[in-house]
Amino acid sequence: MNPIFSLPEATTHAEHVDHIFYGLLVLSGLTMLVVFALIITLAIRYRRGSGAKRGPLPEIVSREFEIGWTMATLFLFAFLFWWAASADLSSLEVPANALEIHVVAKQWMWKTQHPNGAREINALHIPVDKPVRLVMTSQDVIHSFFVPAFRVKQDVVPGREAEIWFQATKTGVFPLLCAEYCGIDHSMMRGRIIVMRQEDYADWLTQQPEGDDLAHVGAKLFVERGCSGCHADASKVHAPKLAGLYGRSVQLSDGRQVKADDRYIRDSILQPKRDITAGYEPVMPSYAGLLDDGEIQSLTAYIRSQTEKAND
Amino acid sequence: MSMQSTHPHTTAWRLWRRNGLIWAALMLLLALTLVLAYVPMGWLTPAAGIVIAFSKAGLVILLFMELAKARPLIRLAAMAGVVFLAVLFALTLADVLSRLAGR
Amino acid sequence: MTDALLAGELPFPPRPDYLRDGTTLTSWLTTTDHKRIAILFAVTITMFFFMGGAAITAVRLELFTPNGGLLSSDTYNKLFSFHGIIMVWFFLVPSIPNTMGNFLLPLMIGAPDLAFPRLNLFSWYLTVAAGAVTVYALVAGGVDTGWTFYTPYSTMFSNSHVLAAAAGVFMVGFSSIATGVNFIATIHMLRAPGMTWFRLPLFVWAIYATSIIMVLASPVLAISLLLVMAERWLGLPIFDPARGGDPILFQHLFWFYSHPAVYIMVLPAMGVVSEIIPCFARRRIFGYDFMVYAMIAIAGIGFFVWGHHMFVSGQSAYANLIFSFLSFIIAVPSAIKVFNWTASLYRGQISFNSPMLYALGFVGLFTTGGLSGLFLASIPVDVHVTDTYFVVAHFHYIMVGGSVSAFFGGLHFWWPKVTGRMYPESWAKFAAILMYFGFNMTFLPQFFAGYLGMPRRYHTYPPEYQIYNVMSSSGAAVLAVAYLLPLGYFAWSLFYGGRAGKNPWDATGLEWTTTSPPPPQNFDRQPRVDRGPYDYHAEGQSAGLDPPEPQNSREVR
Amino acid sequence: MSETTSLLKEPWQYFDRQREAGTFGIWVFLASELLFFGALILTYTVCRIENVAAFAAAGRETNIWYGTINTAILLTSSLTMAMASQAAAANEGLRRLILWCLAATAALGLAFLVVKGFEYREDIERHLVPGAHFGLKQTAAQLFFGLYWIVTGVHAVHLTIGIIMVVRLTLLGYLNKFQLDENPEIQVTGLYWHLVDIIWIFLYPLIYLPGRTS
Repeated sequence: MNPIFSLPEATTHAEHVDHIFYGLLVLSGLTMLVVFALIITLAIRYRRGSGAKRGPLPEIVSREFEIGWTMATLFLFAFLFWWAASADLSSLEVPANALEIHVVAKQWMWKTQHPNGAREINALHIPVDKPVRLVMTSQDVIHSFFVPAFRVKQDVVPGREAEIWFQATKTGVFPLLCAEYCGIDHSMMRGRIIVMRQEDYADWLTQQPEGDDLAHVGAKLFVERGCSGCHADASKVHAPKLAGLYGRSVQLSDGRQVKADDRYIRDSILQPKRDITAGYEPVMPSYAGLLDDGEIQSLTAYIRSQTEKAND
Repeated sequence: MSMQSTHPHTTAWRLWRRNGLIWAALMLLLALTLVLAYVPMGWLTPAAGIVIAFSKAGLVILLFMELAKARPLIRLAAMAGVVFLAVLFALTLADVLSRLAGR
Repeated sequence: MTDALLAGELPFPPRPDYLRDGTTLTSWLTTTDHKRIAILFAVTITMFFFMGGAAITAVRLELFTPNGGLLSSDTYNKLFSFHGIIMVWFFLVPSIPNTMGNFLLPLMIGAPDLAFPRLNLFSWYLTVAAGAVTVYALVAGGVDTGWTFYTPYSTMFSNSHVLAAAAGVFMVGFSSIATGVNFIATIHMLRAPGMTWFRLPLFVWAIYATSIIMVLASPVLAISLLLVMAERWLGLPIFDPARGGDPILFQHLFWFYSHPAVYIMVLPAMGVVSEIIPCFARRRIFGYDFMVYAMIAIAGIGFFVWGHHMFVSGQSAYANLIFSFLSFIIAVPSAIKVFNWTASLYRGQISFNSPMLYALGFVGLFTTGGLSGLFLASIPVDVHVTDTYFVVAHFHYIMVGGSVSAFFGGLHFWWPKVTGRMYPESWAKFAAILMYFGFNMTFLPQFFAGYLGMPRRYHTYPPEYQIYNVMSSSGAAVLAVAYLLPLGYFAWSLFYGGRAGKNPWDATGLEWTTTSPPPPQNFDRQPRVDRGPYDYHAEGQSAGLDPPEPQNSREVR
Repeated sequence: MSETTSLLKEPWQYFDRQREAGTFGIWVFLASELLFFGALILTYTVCRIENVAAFAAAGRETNIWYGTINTAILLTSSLTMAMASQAAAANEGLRRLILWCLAATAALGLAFLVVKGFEYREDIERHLVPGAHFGLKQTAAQLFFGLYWIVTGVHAVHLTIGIIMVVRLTLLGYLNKFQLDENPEIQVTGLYWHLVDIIWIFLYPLIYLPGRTS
């Protein structure tokens, strides 16, 4: 658990946040010092009946003073905005080689799943010095994935996917908390992020129970739920084939071009009539309510594995 | 204060003619918006419906509610509502549209 | 020649003042006199203030130890939700506008009453009815959604009395709109002859800016709660993610009201402080024009910044940047006001009566609260500290440190005018200082707990945050005592307080030119204004010790 | 000026000042009502942007004839209301004209509610009420109809309030308890009525016109 008085900086991003935080702290401290000192000295010096000089005021026209400190404050705040915004923008781009982990938030627990299928409850083992991308969704209400030591927080809204990434720089165990009020046991919805050296992480992964990975689960679902009836390569039904689909840009019937990524596949499963592939009839039934978010992630992993198999 | 300069009937007739014209314009716009709704013009169809709605609302506000010749203070009050509603629409849609585009 | 002789000992009292003009209960419950309605509001919000306070006392006791044990998690959630709802909508929003604003607005602009007196009484009845519905929600089992009613928890997953609480807040929204319309019409239409816009006291400007926000923001709150009620009660799915709804849309609608609402709470407090500081420093306010522009700017830009509550909610990065930039811009007018209050002390004759202590306390605490707002406006820091105790400390510094201190300052400043009695000054000073230190003890530790990552609304918390919670809870005990003291000596002063004359503080407002307590129609003759509001000394001079010229000086001399 | 002193109310000394305040007050209230319905229309807009296909499919299910007739009714009621308030403002003793126009406005308002009632009955029969046995297959269509019931319901409530105010004016005017000429209450009621009409003008294309082309 982190010591009482200081919070460890456990990710590359954490340092940026702390620089801005301490910068603002110094600036605010100075401003408060000035305001408090001014009030106290003026209050004492010009208390009722004191001997301080009180003749006509110096000819400083109050207008110049006002405009002066208004502009000063404006430029200072504009600089602060630029400083904070640049730190925010630089951390938006997800590095390509990020380790992708699927997180499902449920009333009062965190379920995490590694690419090879290893599943954990209220815990997440990750390698150090390697970017990790979390693809998160919620099954009921809004939760918030918050790791103080990583300076990372992201609301997990049901019905859509939230995505964050970070790169741990320190090994150790860091608390994971839920930061968005989500009901009775909101305060019990806590977990641990265990950052390990790369080799330890690899060993740990192999020892996990050989829960078949996402792609296998996806393959089974692909058949069970009847997707293969139309979309399997061998099927005679006139439906878009999925081999080599992932990552390709798809020509839609209303002329738009869309990249076939996770979100495109997810929306095509839940609302097939939204983006109809050119040259096909909008006959696919919607699976909203029939497939939960975990199953959709497995199907997406299966479709992606089809593309990787087709490429190599 | 209310000396009978004009005969009441002429005033009544003048009011009927003025408001009747505005009413006719409103009815025409209603018919137009109904017809345009069936003309497939892609995104132009809903846009036409909304533009005509704005024009009908404009007629009612400026002429029926006589905002056109109201005191500047009244016009300011009306504008305040419209301006802050526009702010609500603009910033909320800025988020919603960029969220949809950003996917 | 003290005023007491003039007002008190005349052979026959010329006419009963508004307090003694009809003392039956029905005369109070059917009054359209803005002064009486202000007192009705004062009694109502004081009751709600102590109800909300009781709820949070139990919460603070629970947080004394990491695992608590005093309250179950469900009770804890219902108590902090009740604290939020009551304090925001039934104490802070009506506190200064509906009590001091109601009482002083006609007096300060030289009017006999508000523009729509019956509408004024209607908004009091609406607040009482709304309060009854909200308290019913608590008594029947409480609401556990927090004061923010976030969907889909409030619409689909909470099985507490969300409908009753949302209905209560829905109704009090319309009371706010009615008050706003009333004040705006009064300030435009009923100013005394000679009272031009730039001769209005800053308190009237503050109430004007607040009323604009009340009128234009409250309807959107009413809609967001109406949609929650419709989804819960009639099953009409608006925010149901499975059926196309967008929970983030609710947050947009809610925060479009709730951020301007924090300016509804702090602007009147700024108005009160801008009246108290010139009076006790015997100095004209520094930069009157800029104070007015700053207030109007806060009211205007306040509608552009609500997205900074949603940086981590799933809002697009593009919208985050827009809202972050606008949030930094709105900090500028607040900074101007702090500089102007401080500059107003220069070359003054400052006396430290209790209203002045509250006002200076306000400037200090509001500065701290405002600066912590800068942290929340910058996205990377906000991502780390939002929804933690850092945010709780920020908004309590502005709402409790700012608005409640100024409310108590205003209460002490105008108490002689409202009741005609003086309160015991030494007790009042002690209470003011105790409140200042009790407040800091309570909320300063929360900044540290927040940065170290303690989330808000936690029934049990990791043990490493205990030291901060113990400090905060003990500070809360001191603060509670500081809030109870004024209740005591104000009640005492009603019966045993010395008689206050027309102008015990030698202030310059029009309200100090009529008797205290004022007659039912406020002024014997319609005052004619011939100078600006804070004429404590000649232009370009430092403060003087002799009583100042009131705004309708030519008539009085 | 003498006959307007009967209309002078409490804090005012001059009648035209009181009327100006009344008009200004109602316009400020109408600005808040604009925000009230504007937020509802924003909710509709965002939901429609996020579920374009479903809203088109659901829009096709609404009965466009009921909608068009209702719009025509409300526009006509705006005409009669404008006539009444302008005739009152003309202050030329057009008492019969004012009373007839007020009565016509109230009647048209009731007609709107009756037509709306038929439409609601038909919607219920066609299972257009969001819930378990909802008629259409797109799930997001339930969102359209959720908004449909709320928006038209809230508008109907505001219209009912308007009808009550107009009926009160008509009765008081007819029974001569109430001086009609230059009476600010007629103008205030008229402005409120026009707002209710403007809201419907915007609701019409949003509810009845989507999805008509495909």
